[in-house]
Amino acid sequence: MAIIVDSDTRLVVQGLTGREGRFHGLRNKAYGTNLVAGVTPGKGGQDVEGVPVFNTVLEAVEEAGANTSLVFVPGPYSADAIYEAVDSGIGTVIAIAEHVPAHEMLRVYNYIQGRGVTLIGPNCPGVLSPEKANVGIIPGEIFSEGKIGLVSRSGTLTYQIGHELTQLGLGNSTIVGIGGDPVVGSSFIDILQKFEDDPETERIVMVGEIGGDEEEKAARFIGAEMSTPVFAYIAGFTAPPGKTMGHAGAIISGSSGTAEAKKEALEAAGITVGTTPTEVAQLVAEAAGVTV
Amino acid sequence: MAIIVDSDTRLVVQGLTGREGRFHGLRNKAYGTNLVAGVTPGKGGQDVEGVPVFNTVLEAVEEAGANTSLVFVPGPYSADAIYEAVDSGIGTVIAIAEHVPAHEMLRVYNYIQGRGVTLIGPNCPGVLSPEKANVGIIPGEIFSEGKIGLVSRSGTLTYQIGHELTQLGLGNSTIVGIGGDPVVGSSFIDILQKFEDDPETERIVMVGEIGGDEEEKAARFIGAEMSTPVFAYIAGFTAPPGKTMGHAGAIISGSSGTAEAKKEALEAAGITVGTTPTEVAQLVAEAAGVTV
Amino acid sequence: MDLYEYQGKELFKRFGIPVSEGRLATTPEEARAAAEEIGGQVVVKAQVLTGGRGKAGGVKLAEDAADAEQKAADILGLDIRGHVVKKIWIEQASGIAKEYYLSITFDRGEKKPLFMLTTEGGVEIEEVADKNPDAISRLHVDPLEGFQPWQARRLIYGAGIDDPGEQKQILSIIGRLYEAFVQCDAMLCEVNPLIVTPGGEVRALDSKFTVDDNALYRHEDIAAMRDLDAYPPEERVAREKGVTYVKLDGDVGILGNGAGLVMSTLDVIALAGGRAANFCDLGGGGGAEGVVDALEVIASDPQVKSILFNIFGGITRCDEVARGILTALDRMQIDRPIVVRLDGTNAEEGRRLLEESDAPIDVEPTMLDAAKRAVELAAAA
Amino acid sequence: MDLYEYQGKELFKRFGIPVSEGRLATTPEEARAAAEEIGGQVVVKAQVLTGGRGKAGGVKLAEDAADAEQKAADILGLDIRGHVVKKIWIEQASGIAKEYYLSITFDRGEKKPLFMLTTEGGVEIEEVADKNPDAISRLHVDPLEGFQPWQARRLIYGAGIDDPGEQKQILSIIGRLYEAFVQCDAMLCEVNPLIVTPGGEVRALDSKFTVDDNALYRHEDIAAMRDLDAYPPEERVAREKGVTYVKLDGDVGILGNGAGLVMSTLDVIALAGGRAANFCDLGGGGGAEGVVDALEVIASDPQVKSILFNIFGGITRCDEVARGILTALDRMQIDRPIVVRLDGTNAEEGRRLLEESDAPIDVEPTMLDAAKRAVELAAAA
Repeated sequence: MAIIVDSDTRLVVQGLTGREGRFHGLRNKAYGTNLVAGVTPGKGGQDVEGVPVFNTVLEAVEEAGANTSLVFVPGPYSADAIYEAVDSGIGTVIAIAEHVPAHEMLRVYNYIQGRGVTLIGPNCPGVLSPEKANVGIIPGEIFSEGKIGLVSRSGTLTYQIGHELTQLGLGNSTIVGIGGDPVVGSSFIDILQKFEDDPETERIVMVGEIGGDEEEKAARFIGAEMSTPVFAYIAGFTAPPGKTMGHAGAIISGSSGTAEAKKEALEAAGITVGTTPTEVAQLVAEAAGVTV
Repeated sequence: MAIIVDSDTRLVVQGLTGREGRFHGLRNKAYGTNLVAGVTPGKGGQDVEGVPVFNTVLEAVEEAGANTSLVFVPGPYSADAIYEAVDSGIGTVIAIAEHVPAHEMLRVYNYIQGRGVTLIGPNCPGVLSPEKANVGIIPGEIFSEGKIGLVSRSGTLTYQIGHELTQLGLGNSTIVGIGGDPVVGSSFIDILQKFEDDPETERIVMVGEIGGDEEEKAARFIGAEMSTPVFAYIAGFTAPPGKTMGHAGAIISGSSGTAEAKKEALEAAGITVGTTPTEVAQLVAEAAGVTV
Repeated sequence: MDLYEYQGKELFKRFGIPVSEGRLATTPEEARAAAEEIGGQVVVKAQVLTGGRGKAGGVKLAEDAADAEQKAADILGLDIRGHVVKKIWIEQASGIAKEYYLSITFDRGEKKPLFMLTTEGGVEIEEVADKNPDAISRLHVDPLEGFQPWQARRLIYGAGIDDPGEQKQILSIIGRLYEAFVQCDAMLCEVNPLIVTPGGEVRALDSKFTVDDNALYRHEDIAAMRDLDAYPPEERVAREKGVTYVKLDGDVGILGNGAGLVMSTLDVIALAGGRAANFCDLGGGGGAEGVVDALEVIASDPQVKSILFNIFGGITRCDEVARGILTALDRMQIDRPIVVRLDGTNAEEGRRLLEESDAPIDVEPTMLDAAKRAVELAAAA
Repeated sequence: MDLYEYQGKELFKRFGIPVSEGRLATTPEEARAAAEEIGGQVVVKAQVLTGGRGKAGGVKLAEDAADAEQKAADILGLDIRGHVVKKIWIEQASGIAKEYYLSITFDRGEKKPLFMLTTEGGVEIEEVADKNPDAISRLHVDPLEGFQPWQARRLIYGAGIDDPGEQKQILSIIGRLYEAFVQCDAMLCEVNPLIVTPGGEVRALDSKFTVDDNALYRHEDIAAMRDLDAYPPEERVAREKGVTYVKLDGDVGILGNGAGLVMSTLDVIALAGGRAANFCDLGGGGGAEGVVDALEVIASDPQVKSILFNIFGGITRCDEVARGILTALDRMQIDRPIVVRLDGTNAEEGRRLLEESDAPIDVEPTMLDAAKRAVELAAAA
């Protein structure tokens, strides 16, 4: 088992003929993901190394049986692409681009509620279920199959922690980058719930950062609703207030969104928080009975 | 049992201090409906014959326990009032006013989908469950308690048919006027489903009219999903195309929306259609074993 | 409320949808002047709130200003499906390479706006829907999502429009049409044909634009476009008096309370072998003044041979209606027989009032009886 | 992007939210001229992108134009929390009977806009939230429902504003603020204080307005409001080169790929006993040119005593980064020690390239080792 993407994934890449869409779409295919179609308006009928390209997502659904979309179009066009995917009956949408206007994501987010859609991103590295499917830009070679769920607001930090886990001999069920924007389709809680429901996931590492209160909410959720053990790492203890730290969502406003507050909330809910990426990996390994 | 309104109804009237709101609100109260509050912005703290008036629906919910709203504000303000009721946690909203802009109702309708709200109207006479509760402008004295469900797009035509039933000794579980506008909160199908689920309703009379294709859809629904017998009457066999017959929704556009087409669809689904209000009442009576 | 072609095009223009240059005229002389201003070939088009003007000779090409004057003279005064042509639109003639169809309507069934686009334009959409339904690209718009470019793309690809230049122009036109539809509270915005010129330019050559009456209060400019002359005289009077009235072609005048009941009354009249002269709904009021006003409108139709009141009292009180009838008969001379059926709130009192008066009124016990009597009386007149 | 008070007020005005008359000035002479034009008492207000200007002496009442010139001279050049005052806003003085607070923000938790209204205005909202949370009337707006008048009513009644004249004005202001918020792609629109004059007029006396950087591409007018002078010089250079850079106050220059990893690196530097001089994210690119640009920005900060590269290759290839570092060192003189940690895609090749070069670069095996080394080197410098 795994969550969000797996061997049943039939992937369409919106923007497959673009430079990045092509590069990563084909990388995902090379990883073993079942890439069934691409969509680029005006390029219907073409193909990208044998993968058929359609003008609309509806055609990709009807003619190629796509059930998951990787949205690889630039930020200003991403909301339109997400709406198209959702309204064409795609149940899982993973949006990579950064610079999606926040108000557009606000409407997209509220629009998809109650429609049975899983949206990951935007501004995220994607989702990888090792040995099953890789949808997005996560470098698959760092990760191996295993029983640790990994969910993160950040990309390379996830790779760092995954790398440390791999070095300790621990693999992952699924790695989910939820994205660093103020409004993303899936929150920590959404993903934690999926891991909780996944029998193969035995432990979870949650990688947070400053800004917002998703980590605090997740802490309460974990304390109240979850039985799978969760370990956490938070980045940004030394970040100054009022400055956007790379991610549009990573900003301490007034006294809210600090790493310290998140750590306290997590620890209050009984969650072990590692001080460095190395430490969190070691804590997980110890709990898993691996000699560090 | 009954549907939509009953003895558990705790009614708030939005616009209770207006001329019509007061008249009908108090009439509903006199009928025995549990009128717990009124709402008129700026008149919070006043009362209407002992019924407390609040500035907002939220106060009526929190302080008076209202669970059903009767919206008695003019058409241009009705959508705002419906949104307020829904967002304040009111689960049943009955909107009487005519002249609500259709685009506003379009957005309201789509907004409330999936929120567990029952909206009746606008431009409708309301809902009456004889001996239990009367919410709207239906004259309660015409109807008696019984086992016939009655659902209609029209007001006085409903009274006419109810009157004929009463004269034949047949009472009603609930009478629902869904309204004659192009977009109303509940369709025939929504109400038919509720009657189907109501153990007390043994037969149903559906009163349609020209325009739209709700009757055709209802016919398919009845044929496929319902076990409770349905009888129908359709008004407007002699209406000319392209003319609005009183109700904003009652218009034959091109070849669609004719009474003939609706009658055919209903009969094709095995539903008995009466030619006149009198005849439909007689058909129901015969089926119920009452000597006509 | 339906708009004339030229009014719809004015709105199109306001929202950036390309239309041809044109002028309104009401006389052949104005038509000539308009054609001179525009220059070159022009099309003279009857402005009527009905279809079928092409077949009726209401649209003609004119070579020059003098020809336009002549063509205008031919068209002005034409009767097109009961509408007399009083206004004409003089428009720069367009070369036409292709005729498409584009519309957005209010889909009551789905409760969503519905776009339709087809390359088979220039004929009625119902005809295309009958003969070649697959040629129509349809798409519902979720009003909460609003217009998004992908919708236009799906429509365009679905219709098989593959010229990139056309695609680009139509993509923009579809977005603007949605904006016009929402911002004008329209129930229908139809462009038929949407033409492609030999030079590849896309333009709206006709317009059909219907605006929600219930929203006119917030569109003063559009409300001012209403042309009372376009309606039959009785409907005009009714509108002024605030009575809901539709002229029909029979001889039994009908007056009832509630749209459904009145429609049902028309049907029962037909079952009784007669034909209704009108639809007239007193509405929720039914006070004496309302009855007087409505009766005045109905009596103003010379075709009416008998008058039927069908009232089911609820909020409306039957005694009030009876008083209204008697007041009206006091105030005006009505030389046609009146049949009254009263039921519901205070019906007995109402019937008593009518029966005790000297007025020549037939009071019947049921809707069916009353309908039969009114038909008999009309036939006997 | 944060706007100055006067820019936010310009937007308020555009959306019909009442503000006082004012003029911008950058010298005492301009302030005098502005005060003369406005007439009467004026307020001279420092324009800085930070709070606390009142306590810092950045807001002063002037009796007349001469006084305004004097007060402007006092305020211009003030250092308010690290921001030097270069612009002042000269505004007609207002009589203040009441001070309210109104804002709409982007609530990331609820994923809905959040309105806040309280009669306890004029102080920071955090203070009210701490001391008297019940005084704040809050309401989330569903972005699909959009603004509806009931929302304004609930806010107003919830805040306990009971004067009908104020209610009416604030009802309108709330609707317009929502419009400004949505149409400008704002993340925050705050009016504090929203004053009521002794005559009962409601007006925005201050503005705090933050616009989503990701949406500036469609707001050219707002994008043009950006004042590069308001940022530290290194950030200005970084912005020009398209590098994500935030100046901090330590001495270890940091360069990494990915916002989360860079933040984590800053933390690890602190754990190692050092302080980072900056946040700098190479982003997904990390080609040679990007590395050169970023290194140039970091080296331009004289406080930097050592430089740490922390790279986890994914899409970014470590050998590319190594080549970038070597190219940069070729092109410019960097006299501070460099520590590099490479992992992930092509890390071995990258490490080999660095180790084989003559460049004075310290290659460390792990993030922790690299951080410790960079801190040591900075301390030793």
